[in-house]
Amino acid sequence: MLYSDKVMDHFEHPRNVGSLPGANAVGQVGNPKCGDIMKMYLNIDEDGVITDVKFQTFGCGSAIATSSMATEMIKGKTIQQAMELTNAAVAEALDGLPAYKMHCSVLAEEAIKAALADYYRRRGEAVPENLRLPCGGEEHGCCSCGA
Amino acid sequence: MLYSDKVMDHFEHPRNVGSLPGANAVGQVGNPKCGDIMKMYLNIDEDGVITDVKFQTFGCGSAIATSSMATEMIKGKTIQQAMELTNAAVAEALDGLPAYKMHCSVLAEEAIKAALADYYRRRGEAVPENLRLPCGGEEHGCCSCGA
Amino acid sequence: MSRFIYADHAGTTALSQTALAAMTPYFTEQYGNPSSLYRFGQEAKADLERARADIAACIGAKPEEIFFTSGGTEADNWALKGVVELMALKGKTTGHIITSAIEHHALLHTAQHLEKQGYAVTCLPVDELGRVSPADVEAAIRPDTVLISIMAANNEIGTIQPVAEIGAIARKHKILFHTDAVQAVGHIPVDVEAWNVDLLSLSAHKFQGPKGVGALYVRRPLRLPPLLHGGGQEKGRRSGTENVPGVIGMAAALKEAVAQLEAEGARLSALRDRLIDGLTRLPYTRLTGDPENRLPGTASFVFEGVEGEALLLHLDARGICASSGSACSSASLDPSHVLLAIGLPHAIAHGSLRLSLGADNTDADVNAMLAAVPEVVAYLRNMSPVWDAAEQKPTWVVE
Amino acid sequence: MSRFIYADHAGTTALSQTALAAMTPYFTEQYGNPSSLYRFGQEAKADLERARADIAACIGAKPEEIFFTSGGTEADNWALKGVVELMALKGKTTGHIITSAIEHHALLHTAQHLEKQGYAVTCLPVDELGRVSPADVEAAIRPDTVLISIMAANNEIGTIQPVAEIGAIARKHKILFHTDAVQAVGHIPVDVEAWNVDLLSLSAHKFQGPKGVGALYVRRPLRLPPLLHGGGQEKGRRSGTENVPGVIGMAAALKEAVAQLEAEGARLSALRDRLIDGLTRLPYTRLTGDPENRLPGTASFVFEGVEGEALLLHLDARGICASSGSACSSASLDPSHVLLAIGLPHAIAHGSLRLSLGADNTDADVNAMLAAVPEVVAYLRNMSPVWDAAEQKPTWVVE
Ligand SMILES: Cc1ncc(COP(=O)(O)O)c(C=O)c1O
Ligand SMILES: Cc1ncc(COP(=O)(O)O)c(C=O)c1O
Repeated sequence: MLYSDKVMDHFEHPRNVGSLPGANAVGQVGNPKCGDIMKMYLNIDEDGVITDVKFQTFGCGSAIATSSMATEMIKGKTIQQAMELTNAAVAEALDGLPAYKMHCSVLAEEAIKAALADYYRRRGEAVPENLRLPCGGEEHGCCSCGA
Repeated sequence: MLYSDKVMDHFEHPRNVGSLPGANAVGQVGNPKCGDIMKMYLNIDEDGVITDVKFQTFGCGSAIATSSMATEMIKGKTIQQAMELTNAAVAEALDGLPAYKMHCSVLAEEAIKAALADYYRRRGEAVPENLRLPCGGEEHGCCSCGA
Repeated sequence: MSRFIYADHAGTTALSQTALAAMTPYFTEQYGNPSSLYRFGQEAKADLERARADIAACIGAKPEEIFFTSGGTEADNWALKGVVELMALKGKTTGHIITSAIEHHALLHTAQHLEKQGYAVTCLPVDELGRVSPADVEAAIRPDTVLISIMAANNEIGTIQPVAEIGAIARKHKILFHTDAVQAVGHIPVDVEAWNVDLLSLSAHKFQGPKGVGALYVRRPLRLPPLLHGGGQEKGRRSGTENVPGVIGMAAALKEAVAQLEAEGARLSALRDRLIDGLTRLPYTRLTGDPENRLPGTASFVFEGVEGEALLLHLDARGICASSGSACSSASLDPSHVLLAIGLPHAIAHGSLRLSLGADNTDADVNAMLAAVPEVVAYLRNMSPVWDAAEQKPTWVVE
Repeated sequence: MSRFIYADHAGTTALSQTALAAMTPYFTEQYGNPSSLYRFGQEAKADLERARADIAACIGAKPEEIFFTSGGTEADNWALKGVVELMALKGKTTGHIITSAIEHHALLHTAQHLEKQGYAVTCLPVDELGRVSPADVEAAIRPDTVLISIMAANNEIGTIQPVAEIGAIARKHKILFHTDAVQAVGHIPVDVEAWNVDLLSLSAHKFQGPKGVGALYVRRPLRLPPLLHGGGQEKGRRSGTENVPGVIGMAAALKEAVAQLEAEGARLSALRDRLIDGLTRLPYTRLTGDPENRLPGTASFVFEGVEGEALLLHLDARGICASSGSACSSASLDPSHVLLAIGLPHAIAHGSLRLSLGADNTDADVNAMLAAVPEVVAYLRNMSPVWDAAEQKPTWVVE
């Protein structure tokens, strides 16, 4: 099969889909041109713990599955822990992705980072270096960087 | 099928096979290099009628079949009639031959002509012009002329 | 077949029972090599030639103009590379080929390969319905144009091209004309005379014949140099032990398809139009391809705010086999070159769906698809950050 | 099968029942396109990959080193043309290829085609048993040699070549090595590691697989440019909708052949040796090829004073299917290039016979052949003008 059972499970039954009206951290990455856009909504409490998370994704099966898995992996975690989530970890948690789909897991990692960057910005704090996206912005191009 | 039923009949049951010890006209054409050699033995009576004919052939299915058919076609005929036998007529009498096998029917025509030339030579007579073989001899090469 | 609805007949088809029955004896009984001398081989040869004649008759050709290949891809490759080599044999090592932007990759990638070797290639644009304009073809002709290659019908959007008009132009200018008729043969009437084609590709598995067998029609007396060298089969034009069962199966399938062409074409067109009618009612949804001149079985769409792969996978979960753009390119990241060529923005081109119908599809199948597709589209749109669920419209400004 | 004795297994074989049974579901049930996304297609893909792994295991290769083709001819063409293109991509537009005088036409005619395009080709001679000398191979290497291509076993005379030794030489000189193993695979042990080959051709119908399918082994990390361009199947190396039933049938047949290789090889060798022993007792008759290192099923002869086609047709009339030289060249006027290469004069080379045995042949078949062949040979010699019937010897002085 193209995708592992876990990918298919998260694709068919995505966890944490939707928007979070009161979110204090929102990030969107991707580009309609590339066919995938991911938006992450986080609620982060005073202790820096992610208490709630939702996502919206326009994209392929692995984009949806990685979004879903990533939300599960950061829910209840601290900012610090979420910051350290790598795309490889998301892909691994899904029992792997086809090589040419690995860029989607990058997108999930980046969507979280974009949301965390937003969190710092909203608070008027400096955005940590490791939250800077490779292509210098939220709307990075999948075709040039992601693949 | 590669060959017509008639070709197969003459190939499997060739008429007039063998040698004719008392023949007064013997001709051989072909070249072992080409994989076909035909030898015609004729008995020609005083009136110029071919009273008996035999052949020996080393060659493929159509070489054997055309030899056989050609002997049938000249038996009881006059020298004049035999001289006029064309390879096309032999092939036609066999219900045709594959294009790349037509050269074998040329060989049959030439074997008869070679035997008739021999007849004239044995009698010390001049060999008629139309009994001259294209390649100037009995042993013409199939590969260069026949095909 | 009750397990699921197969709506990817433009991708490949099941072998027809007729074709299977025709082929079966050639596997274990009539397995003789047609190039051998003994009767057992010559019988296979005779059957092969009968198949050749049957196939020729189905496209208005002479038997000696049909050369068997391993499929549409080989036929397309051979047509282009063969013409280029023919020219090279005449001393012309460069030249110009006219084709279209919406050809199958078997054609386009071959043309690109030739381009790298120094050939000039013009990829004509198409209009928003996917039509090549015969006037554009004529305007593109250069003194060194050696070949015009325009497909008969497109595999992604079903548009049927004005092949006969393009053929007439090619003939007028004495330029060879090839058409990739892989999607046309067995589905719409094909006539090499009426179309004025010199070369035509077909592939058996698109009309319920076996996979891995096809043919190239080569108008006499054109002598196309071989692409595959070897034992000299196919009159020296295409070497390799003949795939006798494959060819027999192809002929049986094609005869059957052509015999049923009119009735089945009408039946499929009606099903197709129900699909088109039903699905284009969805908001921000468009039909792709020509609404009039289109393949009977092919319904193709784009849904804004939906990504094609996700759509396919959800349809698959509901037992519907469909395709998004060309089957072959579904592993690629870029949206289909065909959808871009008809002027769709990338973002929208990503949301394509092709439902291609065939012999086994019924009214009930169409009903099921008319129920499933809108559900999945709505579901995906609702989880999309670029769709306004309340307003039922996309939030994006595309390109 | 009781109708006749089939002794042309080196020409082609019947599909084995195992292979047929393995293939059958893929025609009308599991007909999904492996390049499609839905489960039905992905299942076909998984089965295709299992077949690839099975085939790889049979020749000591890795699955990702196996690329499916339409047969041995395409594999041979691809190997040579692919290496030449690979070199061209590196800027080398000319070069040198070493091959042998007794290769199959799929190889030789491809080499000749490349020669016309400016490539240098050395056709190594063989000795009277049809063996290529590894020392000759080494001596022929030039600074611009890009490929050595020597067949594993000859299709006409059954001689098995010292492939491993030649492979070691190629490796030592860092030159790519291709072997046409079409007659070897499924018949003798084949191991791409032991043989040091970089490229290896095989064809399914030679080991009771289906016609029209084969494979090219390409050692990793060699990236051979494609011969057929298109939709990007086979990792972009060989486009065209995958012939799933064909590949499944090939894998099933090969697994079966390899499992039985030792036992069946011993059985066939014994039958073959009875044929050789019996027929070489005839006067002016010789075995062609190597008496030791030969394919288990192949017995090949020349009979002086007899022409091969006539011999075949008479055997056919007696229910024996045999071949004279290569099946493909039987419509040609020239005697086989292989028989000339082993030093036979034209006249004698015309009198060749190949009896190639397979699964269905029995002791009784051998008895029947041992009875029929001498009869036909005697009959034809007796009607020949170049045979002295009384003395039982040829009257000719050949060449
Ligand atoms: C228009 C068109 N041309 C060529 C091809 C290639 O045919 P095949 O995959 O049989 O080689 C296809 C289908 O894949 C097609 O739809
Ligand atoms: C040694 C050898 N190479 C190549 C081929 C070509 O294989 P195919 O006819 O399957 O293309 C054959 C058989 O015909 C062969 O015997």
